Amino acid sequence: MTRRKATSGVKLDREQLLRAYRTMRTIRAFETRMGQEFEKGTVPGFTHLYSAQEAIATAVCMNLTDSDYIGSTHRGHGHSIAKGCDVKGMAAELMGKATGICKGKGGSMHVADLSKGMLGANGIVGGSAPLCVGAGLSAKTRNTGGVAVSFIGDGGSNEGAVFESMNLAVVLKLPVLFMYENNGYGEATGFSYAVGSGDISGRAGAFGMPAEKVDGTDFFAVYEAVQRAVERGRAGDGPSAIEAMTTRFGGHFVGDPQLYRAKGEVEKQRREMDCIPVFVDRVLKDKSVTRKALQDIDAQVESLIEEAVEEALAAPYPGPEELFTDVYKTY
Amino acid sequence: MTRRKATSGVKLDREQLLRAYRTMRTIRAFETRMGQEFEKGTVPGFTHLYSAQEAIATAVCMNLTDSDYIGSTHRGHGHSIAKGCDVKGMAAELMGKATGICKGKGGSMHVADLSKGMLGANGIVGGSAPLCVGAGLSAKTRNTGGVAVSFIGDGGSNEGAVFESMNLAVVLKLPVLFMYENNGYGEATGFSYAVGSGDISGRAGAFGMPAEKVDGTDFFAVYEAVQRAVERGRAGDGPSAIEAMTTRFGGHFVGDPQLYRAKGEVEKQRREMDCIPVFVDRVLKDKSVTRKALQDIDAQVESLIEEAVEEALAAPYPGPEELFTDVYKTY
Amino acid sequence: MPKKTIREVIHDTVQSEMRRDPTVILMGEDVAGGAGCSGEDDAFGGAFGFYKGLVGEFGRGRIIDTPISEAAYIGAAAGAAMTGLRPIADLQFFDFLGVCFDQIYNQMAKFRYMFGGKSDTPLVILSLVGAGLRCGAQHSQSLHPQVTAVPGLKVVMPENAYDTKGLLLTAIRDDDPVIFLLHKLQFENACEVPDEEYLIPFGEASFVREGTDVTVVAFSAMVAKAVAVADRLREEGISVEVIDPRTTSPLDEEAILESVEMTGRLVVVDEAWERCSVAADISSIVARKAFGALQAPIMTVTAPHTPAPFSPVLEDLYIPGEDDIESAIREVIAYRR
Amino acid sequence: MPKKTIREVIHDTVQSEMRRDPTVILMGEDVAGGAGCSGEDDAFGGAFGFYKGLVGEFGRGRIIDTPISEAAYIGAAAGAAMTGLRPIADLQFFDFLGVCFDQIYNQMAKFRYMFGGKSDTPLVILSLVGAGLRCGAQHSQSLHPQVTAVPGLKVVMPENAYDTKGLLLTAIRDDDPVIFLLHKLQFENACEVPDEEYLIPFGEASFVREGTDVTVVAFSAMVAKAVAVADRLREEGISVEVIDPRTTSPLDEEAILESVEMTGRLVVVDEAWERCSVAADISSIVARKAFGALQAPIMTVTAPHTPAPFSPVLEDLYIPGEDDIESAIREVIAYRR
Ligand SMILES: Cc1ncc(C[n+]2csc(CCOP(=O)(O)OP(=O)(O)O)c2C)c(N)n1
Ligand SMILES: Cc1ncc(C[n+]2csc(CCOP(=O)(O)OP(=O)(O)O)c2C)c(N)n1
Ligand SMILES: [Mg+2]
Ligand SMILES: [Mg+2]
Repeated sequence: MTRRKATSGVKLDREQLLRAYRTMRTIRAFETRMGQEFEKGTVPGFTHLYSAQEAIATAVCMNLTDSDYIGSTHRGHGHSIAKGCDVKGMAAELMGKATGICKGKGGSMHVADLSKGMLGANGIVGGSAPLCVGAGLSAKTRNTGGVAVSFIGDGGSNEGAVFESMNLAVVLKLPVLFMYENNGYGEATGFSYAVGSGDISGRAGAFGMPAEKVDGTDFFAVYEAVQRAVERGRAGDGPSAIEAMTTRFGGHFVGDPQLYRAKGEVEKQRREMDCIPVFVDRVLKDKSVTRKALQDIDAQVESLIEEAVEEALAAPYPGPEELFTDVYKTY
Repeated sequence: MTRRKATSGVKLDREQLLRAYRTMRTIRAFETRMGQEFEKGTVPGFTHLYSAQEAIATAVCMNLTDSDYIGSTHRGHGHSIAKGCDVKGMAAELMGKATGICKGKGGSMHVADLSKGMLGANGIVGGSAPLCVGAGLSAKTRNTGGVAVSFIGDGGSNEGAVFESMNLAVVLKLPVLFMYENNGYGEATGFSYAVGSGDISGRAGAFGMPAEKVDGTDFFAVYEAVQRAVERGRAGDGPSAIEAMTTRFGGHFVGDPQLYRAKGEVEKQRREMDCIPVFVDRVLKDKSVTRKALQDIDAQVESLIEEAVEEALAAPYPGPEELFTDVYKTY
Repeated sequence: MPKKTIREVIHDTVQSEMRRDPTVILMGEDVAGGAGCSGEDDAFGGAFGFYKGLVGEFGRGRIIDTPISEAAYIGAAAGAAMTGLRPIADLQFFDFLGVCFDQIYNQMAKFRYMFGGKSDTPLVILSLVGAGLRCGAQHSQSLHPQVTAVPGLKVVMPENAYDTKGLLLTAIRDDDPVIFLLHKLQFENACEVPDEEYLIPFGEASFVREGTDVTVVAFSAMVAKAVAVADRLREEGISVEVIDPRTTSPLDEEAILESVEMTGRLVVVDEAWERCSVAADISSIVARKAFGALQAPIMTVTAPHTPAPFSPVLEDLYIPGEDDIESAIREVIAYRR
Repeated sequence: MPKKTIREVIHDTVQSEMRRDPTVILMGEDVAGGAGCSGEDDAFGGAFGFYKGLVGEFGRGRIIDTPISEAAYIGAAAGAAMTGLRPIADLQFFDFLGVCFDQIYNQMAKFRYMFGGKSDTPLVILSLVGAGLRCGAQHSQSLHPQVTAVPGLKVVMPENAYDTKGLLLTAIRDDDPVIFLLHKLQFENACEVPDEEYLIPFGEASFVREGTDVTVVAFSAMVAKAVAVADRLREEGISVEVIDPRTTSPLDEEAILESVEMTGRLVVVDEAWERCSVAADISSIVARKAFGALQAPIMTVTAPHTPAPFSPVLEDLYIPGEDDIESAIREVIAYRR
């Protein structure tokens, strides 16, 4: 992918820019630290890190409020943080602690907070697209003006449930955004192999909705495209699709040796496709914010993550009775 | 739909034209009679008739041999007859008789004859698309030069398994034809409602394969398009899609009162969109065949169907031991 | 009291709940019908006419026809349920479970648990099970064990119009996903149904016949057969208790165990295939929890381990029949260690 | 004799069968890996490395990476099987059953029957079941009852490398669809495995321990736990027979019934949820067919009726453990009517 120039149509004020930066930095710091904790053995199971894709979740969720919805994937930490989930609760969740955002019962692949409109990470590829169609239907039926965003990977774009969902959203003219994050890989398979047409947004467009491709390393480009889509949704004009071109700095999961990537690929991408320095360069050049303001955020983020991890490590595991609760409301 | 002129690029010899006519007439006569038998109560269950769509199955299967495959739908009698399944065996099958093509164990929705490359009617909408991809993979792997054709309705075009199948066939570059029969209805729902984009072939094309739309009432138009697609497949150039615009002269099933169709719609379509008179006009005008030759076929078809029904009515039901056989080869 | 068919009860109950609660919606293939067509709206009212007329009253915004894409619309029902609606999703035949099963057992069933109790998913999937329509192997299945097994789901299998009303009201108002399964051969069955609202709680069996010699547990279309046999045997002096659990999940174990404690003999009837059926499940519960009371083998009467055959003569053999139930009862009655 | 892990056995067996029979192919997500990537081909060899190296030998024409679209490729495996190939389809986790179940129970399982015996569908779906990986509710399920129930499918659940080889050979050469389920925690387990070819027939249980006081039926990851308990109890003088049916369909009823006829006591262990489990199924068969021999309630030891929890402390409670098996055994041993 050739990197496109950051666009400049969007006017975000200083506070918004700092918020965007804080979110991206929080995600990056959270993921980096969780990768380390995983390697230390304090985070059990599988963990899929979002590093490299921060601009996308951040740009999407800055267009949303708590009464909008997102549905996420197995790689859901970034989406969750951007949508406002409590970072401490997330750290504890990943460690299976009672203080976790889901009481430790969900784990990395099931982080959720419905009060924030975060309908859950999802361990089933493509699994959340229908749910987001339903959330869009709910917003439309209850006339809340809300929209629903379904995050989908390039690999997940090939799942039947996702295709069906696009058609259903078009037919019912629902306020849904199909937000494809094309990081080039589904596990160890390249996007260019797995998507027969080589073009996710083109395929989405053929379902009957506006679809565009954007540079996913450019926060502003994503923000603008999402803004258009969300406005369409709120105005009752139906669904949209966006394909954001990005990469993945880590393996599919923590521990993946990534043999399928040429030597040096990740290093090169880290230099050229890191959305955070791209954002920083831009806002400093614009003089929109000061370096000092960004550094303050860096420090705050570091200490937040440190605190979150420490509290999570110290937190108790759920009691044995928790095994049997929350299966039903009544049974 | 505006009816397009019959095309004229295809050169079929007299024998082929008569074969096409015989097939179409056989399907029409079979369906008409089965509808009557159903109403008399001799055909149990649900029965979905193919009348109006004969040109499509016929044109497709005249491009195929026994080492090519087709996968069918709940509306499978026409495909079966066109692919060479024994009409007597089919009549007996629909009546649940021991002499049925599947020993009476399958019924209308499961007519199959693997020796003819007919992989089965299918009671699950969209269910046969993956099977056809597999048959195409088999042909390619075994290097037989064979192709596989998946018949799919306009309603069925919205099923996830169908979308996935198109992508998979493109990725593996398989000799598969996705043959969409757009008869305007999926049960009581109009195609223009259920297909969000209003364009099945355009959507198929966006999966990365050649896709065209043809007049499904014009045998020659379908024949030509299929010929191109089958040649592509045999040449190793991968899958194709065709959307044939057609109609349905009967209800979704025998007995459907069709309230969803305006009064007079079917009558008008019978006058204007009947593929059999369209074919006859054309071949008589061309002087390719004589009216007498067609009339001979009519008579032969009538007596074949009469015989098939009589034999089927007289045939025995399967013995009770048949309940337990054919579950496994060995168990 | 007015007599109503199950079909009418479904219609009236969905209608009254939609009037009462604006968050109740109905979605599925042809639940109205006629969309994008030249003829009448409300052309189908569901594949079996359950919902005929509702689109006229509630409009297409609440009676929602969907394309043929079960994973999407069943999943959308779940997504809508998480976010403030109470959808009823019509799945024409439960045989189609296979194209949307992920949304059922991996998604809706697990949300409450995975999310630490912080979500409700109030939706009803209404569908049909069973054989007898002469439709062949893909339209004649009894796949209720597949969902009864799944924690987080509730499974309702009413046998008559009265129970259907009370259970459907409970289902629509329940905050967990409910699989509501009617039998394909039964929805024209009628009985007296009060006009007033009444809710039947889940997990409460109905004692359809009281008896002391043998307990027969049967549900859905099997209840009527069990009752017919019970009534016949009563004339011979064999006293058969017939229990209809009405919901397979939750299951009223207590009722079954109590009855077996008294009769010492159990026959379980289930139209599902024998392996891993609800019949096997109930049998196993009793063999564990009421063993001391058992005086005879526990008989299960189920469909055989074969796909459903098309041919009527074979299908009639395939479906558990009164004769099968009767001989099972006779066998446990005659049993002496 | 060489020791091999289950992972190695899978690799070697698939390799030798692919050498022997050119119609055997392997397909699934990342069964090779690296397609469309800048790095190595053969990057994954399956999500768990089972097939590492095979793409080098057989090429991408026979080791086929698929997009993430299980309905399409599992169905394609069935279509290929109907038409002359013998595919092995890798489904990374059997938890993903829900997105391709239709192709399994409505399609491949029923073809032979629906088509009047006139088709073979020789394919193997190889997948992983079970909890213990700390992956939460959607990646920890034991969904084998869902397929054991289905006529037309065979279901294999080996517990060790030796059995895996013999059963996988049988599976690949079988003309019916076979669901071959390994346990997620077990594929690094090693034991002695002969280099020569040997086939283990389906439906033949293995007597892992002989004993006379109580019969324990366990399969997959539960066998090792049952054996550990049996060996411990033997020291106390309690003689436990441990039977591993190895295939849940067909099931070696005879072995189980014979053993219970002798011991009079049965405990069935299954990692599936309790409702409609294979444990319940086996219990019900015995309660019907060996009732006269039973001297105690039939105990089932299963996962509870809850989704699998993520937190390790809860997951350890969720999975049936040795202590659960032991107390079930003690309960039936102590039982007096
Ligand atoms: C239905 C299903 N199939 C397969 C998997 C295994 N799996 C987990 S993540 C993944 C790759 C997803 O790729 P993509 O959608 O591009 O997301 P990314 O990992 O790049 O964020 C696969 C195959 C799954 N979890 N669910
Ligand atoms: C998975 C599935 N969903 C729903 C049905 C019920 N059903 C049978 S045929 C049909 C309509 C199919 O429409 P279309 O594909 O256009 O085929 P046509 O009937 O026009 O030939 C439906 C909804 C089914 N059999 N399978
Ligand atoms: Mg990706
Ligand atoms: Mg149609």
